[in-house]
Amino acid sequence: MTAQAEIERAEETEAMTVREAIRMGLREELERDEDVYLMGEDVGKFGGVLEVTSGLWEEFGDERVRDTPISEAGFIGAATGAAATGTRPVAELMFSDFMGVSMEQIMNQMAKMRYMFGGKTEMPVTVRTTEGGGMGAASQHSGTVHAWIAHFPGLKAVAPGTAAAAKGLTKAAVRSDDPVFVFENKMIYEQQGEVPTDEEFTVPLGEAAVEREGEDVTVVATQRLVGESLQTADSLADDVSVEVIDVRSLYPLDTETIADSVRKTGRLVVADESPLSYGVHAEIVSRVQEEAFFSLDAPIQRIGTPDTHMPFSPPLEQEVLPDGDDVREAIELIT
Amino acid sequence: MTAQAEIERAEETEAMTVREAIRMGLREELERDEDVYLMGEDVGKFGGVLEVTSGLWEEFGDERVRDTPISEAGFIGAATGAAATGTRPVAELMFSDFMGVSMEQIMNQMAKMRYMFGGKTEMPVTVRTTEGGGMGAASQHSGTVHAWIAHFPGLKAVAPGTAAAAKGLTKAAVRSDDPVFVFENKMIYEQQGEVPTDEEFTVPLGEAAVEREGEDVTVVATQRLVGESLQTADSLADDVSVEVIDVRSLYPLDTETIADSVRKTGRLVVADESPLSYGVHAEIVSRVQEEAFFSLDAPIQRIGTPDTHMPFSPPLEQEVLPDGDDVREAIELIT
Amino acid sequence: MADYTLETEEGRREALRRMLTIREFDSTAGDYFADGEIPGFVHLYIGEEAVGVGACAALEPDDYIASTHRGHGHCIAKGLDPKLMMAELFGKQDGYCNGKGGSMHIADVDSGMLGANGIVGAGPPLATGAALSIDYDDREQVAVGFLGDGAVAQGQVHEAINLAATWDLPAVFVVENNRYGEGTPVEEQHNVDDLSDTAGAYDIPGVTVDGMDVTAVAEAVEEARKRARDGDGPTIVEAETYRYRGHYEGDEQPYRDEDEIEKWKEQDPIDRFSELLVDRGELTEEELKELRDEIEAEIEEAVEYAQDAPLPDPSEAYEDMFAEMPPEIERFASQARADGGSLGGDRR
Amino acid sequence: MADYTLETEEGRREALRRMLTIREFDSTAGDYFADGEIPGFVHLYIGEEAVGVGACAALEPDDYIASTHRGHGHCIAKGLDPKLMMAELFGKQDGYCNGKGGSMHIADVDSGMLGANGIVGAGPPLATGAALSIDYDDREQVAVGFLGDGAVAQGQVHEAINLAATWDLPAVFVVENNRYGEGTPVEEQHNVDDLSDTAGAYDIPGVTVDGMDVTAVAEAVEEARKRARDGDGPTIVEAETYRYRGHYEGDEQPYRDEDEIEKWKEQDPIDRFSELLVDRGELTEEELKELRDEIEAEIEEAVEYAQDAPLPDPSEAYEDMFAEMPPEIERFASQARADGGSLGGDRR
Ligand SMILES: Cc1ncc(C[n+]2csc(CCOP(=O)(O)OP(=O)(O)O)c2C)c(N)n1
Ligand SMILES: Cc1ncc(C[n+]2csc(CCOP(=O)(O)OP(=O)(O)O)c2C)c(N)n1
Ligand SMILES: [Mg+2]
Ligand SMILES: [Mg+2]
Repeated sequence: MTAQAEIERAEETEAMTVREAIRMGLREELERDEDVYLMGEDVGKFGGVLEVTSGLWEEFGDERVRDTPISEAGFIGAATGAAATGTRPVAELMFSDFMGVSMEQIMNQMAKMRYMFGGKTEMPVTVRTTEGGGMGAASQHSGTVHAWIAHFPGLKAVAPGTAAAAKGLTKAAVRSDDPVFVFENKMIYEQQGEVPTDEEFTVPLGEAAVEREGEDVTVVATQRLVGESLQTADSLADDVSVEVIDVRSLYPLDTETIADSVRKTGRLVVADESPLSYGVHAEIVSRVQEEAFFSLDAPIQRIGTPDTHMPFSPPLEQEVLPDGDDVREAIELIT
Repeated sequence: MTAQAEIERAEETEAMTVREAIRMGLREELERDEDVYLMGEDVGKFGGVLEVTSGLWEEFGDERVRDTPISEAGFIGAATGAAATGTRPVAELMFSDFMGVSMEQIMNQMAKMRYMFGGKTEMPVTVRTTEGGGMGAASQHSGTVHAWIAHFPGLKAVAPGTAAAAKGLTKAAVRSDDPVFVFENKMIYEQQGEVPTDEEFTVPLGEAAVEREGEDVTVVATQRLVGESLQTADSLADDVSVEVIDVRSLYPLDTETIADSVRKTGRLVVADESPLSYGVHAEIVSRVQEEAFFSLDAPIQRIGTPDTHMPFSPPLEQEVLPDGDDVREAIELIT
Repeated sequence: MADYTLETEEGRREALRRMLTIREFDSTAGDYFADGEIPGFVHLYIGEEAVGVGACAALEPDDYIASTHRGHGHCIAKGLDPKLMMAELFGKQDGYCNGKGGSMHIADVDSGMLGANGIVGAGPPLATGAALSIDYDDREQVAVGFLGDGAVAQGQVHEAINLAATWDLPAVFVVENNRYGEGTPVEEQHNVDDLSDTAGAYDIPGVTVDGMDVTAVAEAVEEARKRARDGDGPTIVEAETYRYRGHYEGDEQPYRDEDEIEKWKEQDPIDRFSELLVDRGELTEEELKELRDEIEAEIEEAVEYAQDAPLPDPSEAYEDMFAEMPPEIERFASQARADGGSLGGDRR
Repeated sequence: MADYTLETEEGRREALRRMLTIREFDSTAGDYFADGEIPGFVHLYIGEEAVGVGACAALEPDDYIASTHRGHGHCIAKGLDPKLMMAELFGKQDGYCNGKGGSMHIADVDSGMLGANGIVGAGPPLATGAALSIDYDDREQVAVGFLGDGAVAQGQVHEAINLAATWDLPAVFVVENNRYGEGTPVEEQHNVDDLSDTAGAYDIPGVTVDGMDVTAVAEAVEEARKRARDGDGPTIVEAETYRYRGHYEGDEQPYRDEDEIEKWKEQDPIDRFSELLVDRGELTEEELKELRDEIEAEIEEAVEYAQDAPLPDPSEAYEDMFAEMPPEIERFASQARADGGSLGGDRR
């Protein structure tokens, strides 16, 4: 289903930022289900370093919005153990770059317990984290590591590109009985969008959204690059008709929506901020060439970070950061 | 250069197992360079749980073959700090599944220091680790995680499929001033092969090897699947001419050797044990469709682990473990 | 009420029974591993029975435990069924994890057993997490994290204990100091004399007890449990013990000599406890012999059960990754289900 | 010979100079951050000068330090050049890292400065590693790992200290307890009273000193250094200190009040030390004023240098990933070099 349709179907919407949409989703889930609680470094009184959880501690108190020591392995491990024993933690990993500290609990416990135990446990844990360059935060606070989680069996990964998707995916993650990582790009927290206010609005895990219909070329994008691709598409409207898809869910991945689009357009650009080699793009390329090989009229183009870390200095950062211009160049190359 | 050529060029070779070849490589490097030392859990007196370092402690002593506490973050972090300060540690991470424990030092220090510091440090550290299913070791001791390292900027990754490559890549890794991960598949430690005995024999990082020439279809494989693909190729020889390439180096990846082959054969099967979604295969698929799009006669086929963990029970493990039969089926599908 | 407690005659006899069961189970598992009927790795608990049984004797049935790679003893101490355990070791469909887990991942969350664990030090964060659920829901349980001496060097253990201590969670950490982490002696892994000294880093009690004495372990864990339930946070209980067998079956043990093993065997926890019960007049040698025979038969039965149980159908490999199977896996699963008939054959 | 030591008049004046330099550097950096000339995050060391300077006063020039996200003070204490530091903060080609690192990653390995670090707790393993190199090569150095109070809760810190202690490596760990990890008070992060209590977990000395007293810090680190050089392994030195500014610039600090800050300022390390020198007759108020003016001018100059320095060419983004550029990156680099002329323009 297209994102448009979801929003049109919604009885009421409100304009808000991605940050507000996530916060709204979290607040609604905290209200809906007493088993749900938030935990993380400075998510409480401080309101979260990027202010996503701001106000929730005041509203829900110490038990349900918990500040942790600086112990990602400890609290993400605890969230894993807690999820196996009847509660539904939502952990904030302040920056996705800190994932390494807690990777063991993620890869060997959270991702594997259900399977190793022959299905003897549920694992309703959500991990929210921020990604991406663009704010001069340098190499250790600007990474995009979602390919790791999308690749690792037993984990689900979402990466919203719009405010509506941000709310809907956050809520779906919290309601899921599987571990879900929500990758929030830090540069779009202020991006505005219409968001359904319905408390039952969720975006199903595993469904992409056609954000803009087109005929000549498909752009499949994630996070910040969804908005930039939409702008690029608009700016090219006189010359080429661009379809833009927000992947939304990296795993499971909605192969059908993407392949259907390519069957129509015959051309594909994949835009995602992860480093290019072995990045998220490659999987989308592979599935499309598997599902729509004979529809492809040109090599699929990949737009991502060119295998460097995010450098500090603005001209360097701008150099390696993929953006709408890169998408434009790729479109021009194959149309 | 083809692997054949490398071996033919070698003045002398000796038949030995992959395990012996790695050990020989390590021994030669320990002898060659006093700055080189090994460290890891039970690599010394115990000889390594999979016996790769067996005998080296007796030969080189406590200082150069160091048993560590069970502290992967501590000793891989220490190896990182040591590499930045003038020595050349070779760390053994007993099973690649334990990578999560030390991922922070790998991703944020080892991989990034040179870049973040504007080139102000070298990082001559090697991490050897074992991967793969097939011995009933269950989900936490059978993983194939090399896609993570291949994807992460600033790290090099190799994954030998033959005894000669195992020796040559190990030595090249130790000699490199960059961090290199050597992914040893545990099921091929006993696999025999001819290995150059020359102490200066190395396999350059970033070069694939054509292990078998063919005309109709290319199989690009890694680790255990190199040998299995060669067997499959032989068994199909009457019907189809199969070229088999050992990727050897995941990053940098030798796109040219692979693309050249596909330009000739027009068909490609990629076989690697990593989980299929966002696995190593996808990058190879992507590069080939970028470099040889118009040479491709059929969709590229991927053979890997179907997005599960490695289950314990043999029939389950055999079910999900990719093998030569899977390669055969893929070849048959597209030829 | 606890499953069994060392405070009653009946409970003591049950404790003895469980210790004997562990020993019999594990030496039998060792035999079948040597025969090649059990795949993978097995780490035996023989010699350490007093620790698991003492600790679990201090627990209530719905308390949680998070175990280690050396988990069979914890399972039996916690009341898991040797039949289903053995079936799991044999990789059978009727095992605790339907054959997916094996020795290193036996689990039964409903019985409060949060899994053996192949990752050294991974249990304590899970125990802290279970304690968090308990605390969050105001339940009356505690969570026990078992770990080895080697695991004390793991960062996630430090984080887990610090978190539990800072939040006063109802957790207990039981360090099984069996003198070695694989082949490396405890002295080469840590600088402290007693591993319970690490408790000072969290300002929580740390005690070291004779881990070959089931009563000493039970008393220490009971006190720790009480403290945890009173809202005073975790305790570290170090139990000094010894494994008689290699690190895993097949270990040639170049790192220690027979003398050392023999010396520890003089402190055998089963001998000591059964002698105590005999001395006290609670048990006759006759009864002990009967008990041993009974258990031998029980384990033999477990082996038969395991041998007779069906292997899982290959298509089972695709189950249990998620609450619902995603399309990525479904395409393989449906293929395997379709192949079922042809490949299936005699699945035993 | 150390760069400077608190045992000579000249050395004490140098220490004072460095403390003043840190304060001036950081308050200036704060200003330019507020103005938007410095991008990213900056974490200022103001209030904590005695710790870095005291610690480095106890070191020899070729000793190593591994720093934190709050690293400017360590850099200046270790003798790095404020000009090149400021240029780095401004993202310029002439900065220590050619603009690639910024505030959180200033490094100068040749000066023994192993980098500020954006990851809490990541420095100690690097310090342990440097100590390993020292030990392996039988060199006469030590390696100091700085960490905050919050970092003590990190697993990798535990592993690093345990490893250094077990191997008796020449390392020193300096815990800067400034009472908060971001907005969370130390009491909510740990259960111990003094963070030096954690030393008990490694059976190494742990001392807590007045971190607002540069002499006290220097003495403790000197003793620790001596111990390390004698082959007796690491020491934990906890310095009780306080940051005057927010966690980072822009922090609104809902978690503490002005009173608390004012109370700590009464212990200001620069005032205390300069008063001591004045009282001792080593320094006149006049000279102090001159020193301040001199430093102010020096930092002003550093800013001018930074402002005038060129921004890096965009193609520099592709350098320094590896010893040699791999083809994966080369194709972007050559494109960028080709674009150079057109995009370059005035690169300031
Ligand atoms: C993180 C991690 N590192 C290493 C291993 C390999 N390993 C398995 S058991 C073991 C020794 C554990 O020693 P200890 O904690 O004392 O437990 P014991 O085996 O003595 O019961 C090691 C190193 C592992 N499983 N996980
Ligand atoms: C592993 C990790 N977790 C979280 C953060 C985010 N973070 C940056 S500084 C900081 C507080 C550190 O506190 P402390 O160690 O006391 O140092 P201080 O800032 O007080 O100097 C946090 C949580 C981080 N950089 N790294
Ligand atoms: Mg042990
Ligand atoms: Mg602090």
